[in-house]
Amino acid sequence: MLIGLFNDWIVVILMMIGLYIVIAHGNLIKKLIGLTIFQTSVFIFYISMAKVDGGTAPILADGITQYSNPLPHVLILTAIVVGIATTALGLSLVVRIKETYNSIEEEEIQQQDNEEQLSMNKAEENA
Amino acid sequence: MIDIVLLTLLVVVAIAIIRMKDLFAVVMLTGIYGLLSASFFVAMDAVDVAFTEAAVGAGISTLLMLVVITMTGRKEKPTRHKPFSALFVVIITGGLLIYGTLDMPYFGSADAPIHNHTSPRYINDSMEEIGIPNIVTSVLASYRAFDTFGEVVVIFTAGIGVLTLLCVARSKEYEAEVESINDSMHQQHLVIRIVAKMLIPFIFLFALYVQFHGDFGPGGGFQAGVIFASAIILYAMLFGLSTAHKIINQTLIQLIAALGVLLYGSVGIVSLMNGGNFLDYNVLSSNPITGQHLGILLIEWGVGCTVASVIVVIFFNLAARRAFQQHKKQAQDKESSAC
Amino acid sequence: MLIAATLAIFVAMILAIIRGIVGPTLYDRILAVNMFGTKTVLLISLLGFVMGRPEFLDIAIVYALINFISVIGVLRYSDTNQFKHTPQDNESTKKES
Amino acid sequence: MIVHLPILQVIIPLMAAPICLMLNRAKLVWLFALLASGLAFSISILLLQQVMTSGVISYELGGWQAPWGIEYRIDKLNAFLLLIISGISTVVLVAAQTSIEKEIPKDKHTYFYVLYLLSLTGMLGIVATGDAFNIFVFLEISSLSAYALIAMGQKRQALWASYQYLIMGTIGATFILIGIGLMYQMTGTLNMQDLSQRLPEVAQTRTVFVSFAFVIVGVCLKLAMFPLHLWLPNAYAYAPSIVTAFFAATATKVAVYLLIRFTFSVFGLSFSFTTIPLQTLFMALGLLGIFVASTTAIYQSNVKHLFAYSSIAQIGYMIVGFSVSTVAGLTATLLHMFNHALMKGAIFLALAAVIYRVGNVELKNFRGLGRQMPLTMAAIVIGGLSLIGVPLTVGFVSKWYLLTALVEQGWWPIAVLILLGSMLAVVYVWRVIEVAYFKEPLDPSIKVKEAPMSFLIPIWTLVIANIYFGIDTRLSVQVAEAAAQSLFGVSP
Amino acid sequence: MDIVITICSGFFLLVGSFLCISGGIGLLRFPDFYTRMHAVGVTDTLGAGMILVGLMILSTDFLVFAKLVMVLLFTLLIGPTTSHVLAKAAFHNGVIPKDSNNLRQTEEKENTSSIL
Repeated sequence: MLIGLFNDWIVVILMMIGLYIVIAHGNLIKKLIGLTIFQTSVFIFYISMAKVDGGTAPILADGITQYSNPLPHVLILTAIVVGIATTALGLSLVVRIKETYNSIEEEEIQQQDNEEQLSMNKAEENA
Repeated sequence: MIDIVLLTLLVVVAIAIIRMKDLFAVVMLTGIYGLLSASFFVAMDAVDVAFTEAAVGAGISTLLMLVVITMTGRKEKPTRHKPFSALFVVIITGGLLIYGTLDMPYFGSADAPIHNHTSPRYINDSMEEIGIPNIVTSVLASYRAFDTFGEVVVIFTAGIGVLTLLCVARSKEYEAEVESINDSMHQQHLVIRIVAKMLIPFIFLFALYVQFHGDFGPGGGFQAGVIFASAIILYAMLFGLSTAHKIINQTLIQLIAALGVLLYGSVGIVSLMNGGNFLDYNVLSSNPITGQHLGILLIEWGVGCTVASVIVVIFFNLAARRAFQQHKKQAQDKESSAC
Repeated sequence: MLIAATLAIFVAMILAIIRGIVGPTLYDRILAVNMFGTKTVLLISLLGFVMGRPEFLDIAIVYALINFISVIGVLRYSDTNQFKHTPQDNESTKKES
Repeated sequence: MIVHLPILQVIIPLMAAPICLMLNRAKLVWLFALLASGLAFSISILLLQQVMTSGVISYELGGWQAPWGIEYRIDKLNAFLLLIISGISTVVLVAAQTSIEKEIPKDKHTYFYVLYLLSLTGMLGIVATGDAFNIFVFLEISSLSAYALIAMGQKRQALWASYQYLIMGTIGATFILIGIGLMYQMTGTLNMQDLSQRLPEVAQTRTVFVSFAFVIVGVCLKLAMFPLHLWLPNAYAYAPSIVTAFFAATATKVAVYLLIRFTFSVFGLSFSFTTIPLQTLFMALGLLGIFVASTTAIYQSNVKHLFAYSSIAQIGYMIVGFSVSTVAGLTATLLHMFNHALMKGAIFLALAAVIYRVGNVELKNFRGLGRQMPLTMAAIVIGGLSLIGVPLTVGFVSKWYLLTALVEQGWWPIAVLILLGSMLAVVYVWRVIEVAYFKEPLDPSIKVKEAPMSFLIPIWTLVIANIYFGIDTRLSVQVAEAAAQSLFGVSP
Repeated sequence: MDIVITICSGFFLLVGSFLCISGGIGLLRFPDFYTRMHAVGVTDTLGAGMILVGLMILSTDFLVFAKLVMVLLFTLLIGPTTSHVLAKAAFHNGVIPKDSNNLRQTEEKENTSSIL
């Protein structure tokens, strides 16, 4: 069991590291990097379930009978594209956030928003 | 054996990424992470995936993050609140997953359900039904062609999204200034410019090879698109953004991206017209195998066009935004010094 | 022999990772990543032979190219002020590592 | 061509998006997008008719048989959802051109329509497909375009809201991906019909249990169900108003659809509700959601925020109906999806009109609007009454069905709680009405004109539909009931 | 014939592996950036070249051979270029090479600190 599931456990650890970075870190770029790690480890999970002992890459050739499962590879090709698309969009959002808030730390942005809200409320009270 | 070593290295790198506060180092390590996972994919027989992950995970996304870091700053500030709640969520999720793995088929066992239900048909019959040796390509481009269409649309969406977020209206005066910055750049990097001049044609050739060889070996439209785009990015980095813009302007790339999606879709519509279902290549030609070949060739072109142009769009817009910011800063500095 | 070479590459990779983590300067990290990239190219080529299907060397070529492009990218975008190396910077990175 | 309707439903808006990008004339693009959306709407009507008369339609993409290729599978539930989404999209799009003129810079109008169409495509694709992985792909299309659309909002908070949504949405999607992977590992198939047949064999394994948990949590993140709702209010409040109207009326419905599809069709009733205490959990979360969100809504000073929280509360009602897990309960949920789309569509479009004329939707600026924009404010009032559940509006119909479903099961206390929740709705709707009708404007010299026709037509289309379906309930109830019955029929 | 091929490739692979490991150790142990670059330079060109040549000898297919030649050419072209560029960029941005003077100083410091 240890050998049979060892890969899966390590993959779970990797996923959790990614998720931890996303949730616990306040820096927006670090969050995106955490997201990338999270997604990449899901890819690793898919790919490792496609492996067959003694199989080779699913490209047909003479004299080979055992191939690994091609379907997860296809799914992950799609998922990688989705991943880069999300990262690119996230990065451009970060650039814009930096321009308007002049910060990429979650706490500072939240603080600025709160202050703005407060000052607005105050203005309302004065009126 | 190899996979266990690689996975352990991945964990080490990931933990280092958590600990680092210098974002630049983090991005470098992310690059290493991408390379490692790609090596892992090779060890797991997923050559197509490794191809893509190497180009995307280690190459393009690292590059994009780097450009962004130069705009946003390098240091991560320490968080003040204690991350216990995050730790709690992570431990619950992780525990649940570990619990779930207990009933999984063991790693590599050939009698697992996934190797016995749908995949035997792909492996055994794809040669007769599609007629190309790379099973991944035949599943990707024919059996599950609609997923791939979705993938193309995803990347197209991302391109449009980045455009809406970052697109800057250019003024003439600013353009001239950027050009002068670029010129000063050129003097510095003589060696790489010459080497890159030698390499770029090869990279284009290689991209074409990957595009057409995808039926027989690892590769295909997506990978070719990324390689093609990276050659253009290399050119833009060394010879200046405005020089690159002269050859490939924004409207043109947008047009190519849209055309790629349309090409893919119209293959499907043509097969509708010919009496088949959407994306049924059998009806594209009198001989089903020829039809499949034709269909796969066309949609791979569609994928390649869209991916290449969208990645170029993303990079160009990020880089242009950076140049724009620098320009604005300089203008401000000038103003303040004049005062 | 192939296995031995693979192992040697692994050792070199581990050493490069350590250098990448330890730093201390940014250029050390770039150097480590660059070396790691070359080692990956070699690893992929070797793995092809070890697993008995050496026809997938396209991946190795891509790695070599991508490696080059990312190093160029690093250098092209390290011309801003924040990438200037200062002694203080050196110490702070040392502390973190 | 009739056979190809299921794919044309998705492919028409999809292909229209790149063509729009090439047209690049804002007005032309708008007309073209409207045309594509309208076509999708008419196709969805045809599809619904076809499904109601002749049962499930299966369409094999690429001509490959189901578990090997991707299948589009339209049953009554899908057809119902397709109708809601494409209908609302078309109606909202009518007002889009006028509204974005004020809110989005001129050079980005084309991109706006392209993203809008892509978002529509994504939602239609999620609903129409019968393949689990295809859901993930289209989910990402709709989410990516949603992030970009939300970030187009005028205020800088829009960017921050969009970023938060991106993080939460991607975590949700990745969770769904993990869940699908685990399912695939245990069964070897991705087709949902096939999954539902092969899952019972392995239903007792821990892996399937975990895959269920991941899919549900992922969907609930997208759904903004109560404890996972934090991204929603800001995303809705700061997005361009047209986008808010479109998403508030459709996006959560799609997520509810996914929840129903996975629990009822894929995992099966017996697994979802007897093996796992999902029923109690969802009931509790749904009720909590209703109360917490409604109470928060009362304290909002921004009307968009107010109605965004109200949306979370309405999701609570849907979840409660869902967790009753009887035909009546599910009918109530489906009806409420339809009705909520009508009323929230109308309300947010009316708010878009207010933004067009006034500039923002702070509650204090609503003073006197009741007289200055009578038609727009009337629409908000009718929508609000519908939220409360006053007779003769659609809100009453779905609440009525929900209450009867609860009473049928003998769950009196919960029925009482639902009524109490509606009282909270009275409070927050009253706040808006009070300010708009019974307070004098702050600055009487500023004259606010009634909204232009391009707003009033779509708003009042929705309002009239709201009242029509509140009186003549046959059509909507018939479809919803048939869909609910078929869900219980296929999975004993 | 077979044995000659095996021995030849074995030799090249062995030398290559040795160079790779020694380069890795150099990367870790050398005192400053510029010396480390030397270590990497050795592995990136000669080490990689040796291993690739060893593989070329093993390869039976022409396409594989050609691809290996491509990889070799690329590494030989790219390795020195990146080294040059890196050194230049590092120098421009203020990484100071340790000369014998400050090398000795730091060593002394390290020694004293280790004694203490």
